[in-house]
Amino acid sequence: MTQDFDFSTTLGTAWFPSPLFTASGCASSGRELSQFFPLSDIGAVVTKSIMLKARTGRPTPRMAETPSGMLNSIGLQGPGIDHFLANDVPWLVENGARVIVSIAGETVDEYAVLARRLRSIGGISAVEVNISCPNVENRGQVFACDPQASRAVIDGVRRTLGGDLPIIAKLSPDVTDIASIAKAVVEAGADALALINTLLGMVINTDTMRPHLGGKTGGLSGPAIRPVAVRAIYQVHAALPSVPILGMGGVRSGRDALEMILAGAQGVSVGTASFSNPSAVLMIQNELLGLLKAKGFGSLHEAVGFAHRDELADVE
Amino acid sequence: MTQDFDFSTTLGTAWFPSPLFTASGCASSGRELSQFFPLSDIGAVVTKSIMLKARTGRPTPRMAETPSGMLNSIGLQGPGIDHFLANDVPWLVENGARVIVSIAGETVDEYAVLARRLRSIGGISAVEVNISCPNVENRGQVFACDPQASRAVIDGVRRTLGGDLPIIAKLSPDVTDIASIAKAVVEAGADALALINTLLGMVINTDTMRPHLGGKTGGLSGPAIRPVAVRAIYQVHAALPSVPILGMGGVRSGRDALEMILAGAQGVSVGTASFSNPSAVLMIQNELLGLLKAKGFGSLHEAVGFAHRDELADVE
Amino acid sequence: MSYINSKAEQISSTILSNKRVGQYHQILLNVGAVVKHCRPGNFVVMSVGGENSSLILRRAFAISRTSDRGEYGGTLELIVAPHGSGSRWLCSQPEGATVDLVAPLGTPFGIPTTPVQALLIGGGYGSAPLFGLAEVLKSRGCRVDMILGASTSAKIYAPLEGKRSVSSLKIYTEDGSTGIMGKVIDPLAQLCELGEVDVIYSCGPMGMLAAISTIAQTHEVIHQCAVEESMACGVGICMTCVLPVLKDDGTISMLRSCIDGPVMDGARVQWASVGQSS
Amino acid sequence: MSYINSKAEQISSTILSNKRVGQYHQILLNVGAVVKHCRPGNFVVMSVGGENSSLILRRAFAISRTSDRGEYGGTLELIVAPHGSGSRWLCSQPEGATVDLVAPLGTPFGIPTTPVQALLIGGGYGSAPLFGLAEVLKSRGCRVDMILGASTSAKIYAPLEGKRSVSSLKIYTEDGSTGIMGKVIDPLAQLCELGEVDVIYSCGPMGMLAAISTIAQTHEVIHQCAVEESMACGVGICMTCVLPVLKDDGTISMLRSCIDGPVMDGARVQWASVGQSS
Ligand SMILES: Cc1cc2nc3c(=O)[nH]c(=O)nc-3n(C[C@H](O)[C@H](O)[C@H](O)COP(=O)(O)OP(=O)(O)OC[C@H]3O[C@@H](n4cnc5c(N)ncnc54)[C@H](O)[C@@H]3O)c2cc1C
Ligand SMILES: Cc1cc2nc3c(=O)[nH]c(=O)nc-3n(C[C@H](O)[C@H](O)[C@H](O)COP(=O)(O)OP(=O)(O)OC[C@H]3O[C@@H](n4cnc5c(N)ncnc54)[C@H](O)[C@@H]3O)c2cc1C
Ligand SMILES: Cc1cc2nc3c(=O)[nH]c(=O)nc-3n(C[C@H](O)[C@H](O)[C@H](O)COP(=O)(O)O)c2cc1C
Ligand SMILES: Cc1cc2nc3c(=O)[nH]c(=O)nc-3n(C[C@H](O)[C@H](O)[C@H](O)COP(=O)(O)O)c2cc1C
Ligand code: FES
Ligand code: FES
Repeated sequence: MTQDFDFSTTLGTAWFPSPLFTASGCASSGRELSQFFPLSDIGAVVTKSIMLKARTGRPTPRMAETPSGMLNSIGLQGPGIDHFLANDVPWLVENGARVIVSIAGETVDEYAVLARRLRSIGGISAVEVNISCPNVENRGQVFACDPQASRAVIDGVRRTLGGDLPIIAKLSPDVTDIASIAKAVVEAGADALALINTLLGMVINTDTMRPHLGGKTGGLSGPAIRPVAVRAIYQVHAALPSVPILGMGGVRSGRDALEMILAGAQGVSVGTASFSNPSAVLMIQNELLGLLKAKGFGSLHEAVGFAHRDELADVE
Repeated sequence: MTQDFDFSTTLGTAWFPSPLFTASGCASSGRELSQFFPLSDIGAVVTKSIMLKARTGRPTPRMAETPSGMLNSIGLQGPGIDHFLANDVPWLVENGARVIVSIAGETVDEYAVLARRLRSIGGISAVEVNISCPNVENRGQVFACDPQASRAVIDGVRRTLGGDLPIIAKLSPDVTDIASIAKAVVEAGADALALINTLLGMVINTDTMRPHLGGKTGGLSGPAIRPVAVRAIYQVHAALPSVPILGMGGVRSGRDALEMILAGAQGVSVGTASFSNPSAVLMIQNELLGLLKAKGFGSLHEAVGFAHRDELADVE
Repeated sequence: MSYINSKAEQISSTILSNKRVGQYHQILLNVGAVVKHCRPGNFVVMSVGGENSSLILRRAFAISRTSDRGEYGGTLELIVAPHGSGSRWLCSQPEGATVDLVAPLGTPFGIPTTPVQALLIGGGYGSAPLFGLAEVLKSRGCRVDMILGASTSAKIYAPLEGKRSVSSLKIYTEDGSTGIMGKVIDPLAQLCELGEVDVIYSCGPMGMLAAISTIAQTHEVIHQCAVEESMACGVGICMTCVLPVLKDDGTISMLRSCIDGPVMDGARVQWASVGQSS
Repeated sequence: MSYINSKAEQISSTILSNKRVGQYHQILLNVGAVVKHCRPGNFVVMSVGGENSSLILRRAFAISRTSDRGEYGGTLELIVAPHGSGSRWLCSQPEGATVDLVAPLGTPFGIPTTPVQALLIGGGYGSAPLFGLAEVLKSRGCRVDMILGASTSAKIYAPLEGKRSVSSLKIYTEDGSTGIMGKVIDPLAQLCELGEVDVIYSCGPMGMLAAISTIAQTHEVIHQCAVEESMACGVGICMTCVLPVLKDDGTISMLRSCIDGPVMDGARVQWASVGQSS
């Protein structure tokens, strides 16, 4: 793809030829997008968060469009880890995609059990741990909203997984202090951070005069949330400059991806933009490459966190 | 304005003929909008947050447009409470506007001092306490992000103010659990809640490759954040059904205002929409009135929280 | 590569004409070679609102008819109801405007290998894909009866040319402004009883499809219906458009109506639990 | 009622013509009676992007010229540089399109009560309001000299008709593609020294205005400049557009350039601290 320019990136020990990834839950199992571009052309496919058992998810309607954004309440519908590892991962590997498996659990233990299943699977580049799920053991509070619970999840995954596969902890922006959650999960053994998951939102249908979504609340994604994502990336990079960040939230152009890289992201996931443009990841990848070159960078690496260059302290 | 329909609302002991207000910081001192509609025609003018001393605010650029939203970092520029009470409030009162004074402090004490100044001022309907300011006594953490600090501020204001003027506590959405902050300030004496202030956001200027705003981070407002505002209103109304809520965040049509009312707001403030349409508050007021009547409500009151009608428990 | 979306292409398409027909807009699009893969029942998704649009999701529309002849090469036609912001934007686009299109998507109607008696039932703009279907069925020697319904006459879409491919056409309106006053399902049980229907093809509101399914099942008539669920992506990656469907192994699965539909076996869709979590 | 924005009205205005002139678009708008209150230096703000636009803020443009005669009644003209999404949208609007406008806004250039020697300096599209100003000054018996500058010839806006109201016109381009190679401030010190300038009126990039201010102050020449700060509202309610300005009482205030400007006294603007917190 490039000669003079080094576009590759790393998250922990995992190496990727490009920093552009799909976002979990926004590329299904990969097959669906492969008609639009070869999955091997992008950095990696992040699979939708998989749970231990098959799940039917939340009632419909599961989406609402909002100004420059959308709400979703899918509720982690999926076939369960065994079916997923038997069917989806092999297909991705055969098709030359680098694979990051996203896992989600309802208890600290469930995450560890999921991690154990991944230990022996070949062809996986990294594990993304989606901790933005309700913790059934703790009043349904979302793991990622509590530093202790977040730490416990990552700790369990780290121990079970052993030292090989990099762990990317995916954080929620719906917290008072995201940097403190970031610190907790890094201490517990996360090699990288994925920022950000969706914001909790809601739409009232003014015809029915009831919550529009079957699940009442949903996750807000898309360009509307980009300023929140950039802020989170910037803050966390300032607090933990050596921890690689996979940035996401409203990226739909090379300019947007560049914004995240300058803020401190080492990779960028594209979610909602793929819904409006199935080739979005590839298009953004090409645009970003062009922009980085035009700005005179010699490598992606040089641009990571460049917006912090005249600073010493944290942002508040 | 109406004959058969009761459009009036109350926040604590304060009565307003209409539920449509300006949002703090989005109508300056009121004079600027009075060319576009008589300020007495809307529910109330909420003044921009005033501090004890005059402040020059944050460096420019102070704004960045974002998809369906904007960031601002004004930094509470203003003339200080004395000048404000001598000049701006009398003008508003003379012009028939109902006035809600928004106050902001850097310490718990400063809020109380501001409240003392308001005690003897005639013509004020309520005090909005903007607690989304950095607490200089506590590492610059925003008051509204900490239940204890929030409680302390409202407690100080309540004691100093005495029992007459209703206190509206304005909360930040940048917290893990907004309902717990709401409970804390209501316990401390807040009569009503204003939801929501802006979300902390950031834009990197990809030309300069530095944070775009002079103040680096800014507050995200506008339609982009409406789903977050509706969710916050819905959650807090579910948790504290008897506490009046002044809703805001991205309202730019009667439909949007209705959404907030159905979610549980008793009044609606319009901020950013006034920048794109100086008569927005009046236009939205007319649209809302029409919608409520068309839906067969006999009063505004009947519609407040109507989206909760088939629920018993909290949302999570 | 996968079989999913295997014929789909993302193209920039020019609006060749945009005519009001009753309460709908008949929009003709230049789509080139893509037309070869379009079958009755397939749909397209389209970006709306132009360059700085706050409407970030694509809108889905059934392909009404296609043509690969004529001065423009491949064209396809949509019948669009101005419903909300996105469809109103599309209806307001002038001739010559370009739109970003992904087509063809979804499962088409299944075509019988032997001549059968087919009943096509359309509600509102749901009639759009039925005329193209009728042509195909007729060319296979089927008898094609059609019943269209809507609340009022302006919501009946029944183009003159289309009528040529059907043996009979009955129209029902709820207000009686055209045809018979009533609903499309009113005559259905009787037609099935008379043994005049081997297969029902339907497209329209979900309530109508559910009602048809019940009657079809009672009379053991095959029912292929094109469902319509809220869709964010149209290509199978978002999981918003799911419906509960009975699978061969007896389990109920939440299938994506964009790639496992829109045409589904009405007998398998669990109509009663559509929209509920299971 | 207040004096602020006291002439401003929010109107729906039709684009009467939209012509490319070099790198700019000359856009003529039908504004009716509003035109009576428009003075050189005033500006308008306009919604951009259409109905479902994600661009939620208005864009500000200086009023270039006005006319209350002719077949359309009141019209005003803007000179628009296609810069980002909003201005590009405006430049792409066809004749007959309507835009939502608030006008007139801001402080106009002050007109001397006695005939003076006025020097008008414009950078890029900053020349737009200067031709209207020149006409007014000329009608008051002033001598009007004009200097325009830009990086390159396509960015010089100098309409033929406009030239009639000025006694002299010098053009500077940085690449020398038109007029003299150099910047508008190059000849300024000398002109001031020769005593040929009583008042400078300027409009253009902030750097240019700052440089003119320094020279004007050295030579004690009055300098009225139209500043350009990032504006969210244009009507004084958002406090985003502030500049540090020295007040009569010796204090420095952050004044809103939309209502206390855009025309300001160059000697009072604290150019060195523009963009800094104080
Ligand atoms: C397979 C399929 C075929 C369709 N064929 C046609 C057709 O031929 N003619 C026609 O007029 N309409 C058709 N529709 C419905 C059409 O997609 C909606 O009317 C349209 O998306 C509404 O968009 P809007 O912006 O006007 O409305 P809004 O209500 O503002 O849309 C908001 C969001 O909800 C989604 N949405 C709203 N209504 C529907 C719906 N009924 N189905 C799916 N998503 C919806 C939109 O895509 C958008 O994301 C079809 C839908 C599907 C799923
Ligand atoms: C008083 C005044 C008079 C002006 N007169 C003219 C004129 O006659 N002709 C002309 O071409 N331009 C003029 N401008 C600049 C014009 O407003 C900007 O070019 C335009 O707002 C850019 O919008 P955009 O969407 O194209 O760019 P973007 O960069 O996408 O705009 C993003 C945001 O920043 C704001 N912004 C960006 N640049 C400027 C700027 N220079 N000034 C103020 N806000 C800005 C926009 O309003 C918008 O909110 C004037 C500006 C001011 C303040
Ligand atoms: C429909 C949908 C489904 C999602 N599913 C998941 C998921 O299963 N696991 C997860 O970690 N994030 C999930 N997300 C969040 C995205 O991965 C991403 O963090 C978020 O949408 C912000 O990025 P975007 O604005 O580019 O979409 C989902 C988002 C959407 C819109
Ligand atoms: C330019 C600007 C200035 C603001 N200043 C204040 C302020 O002084 N005090 C305050 O409590 N909120 C302030 N806000 C927040 C608004 O009052 C409101 O809570 C927020 O903008 C969400 O509403 P909106 O989307 O309608 O603007 C400000 C918002 C903006 C955009
Ligand atoms: S619409 Fe996205 S999966 Fe069907
Ligand atoms: S632009 Fe809003 S105050 Fe000047």
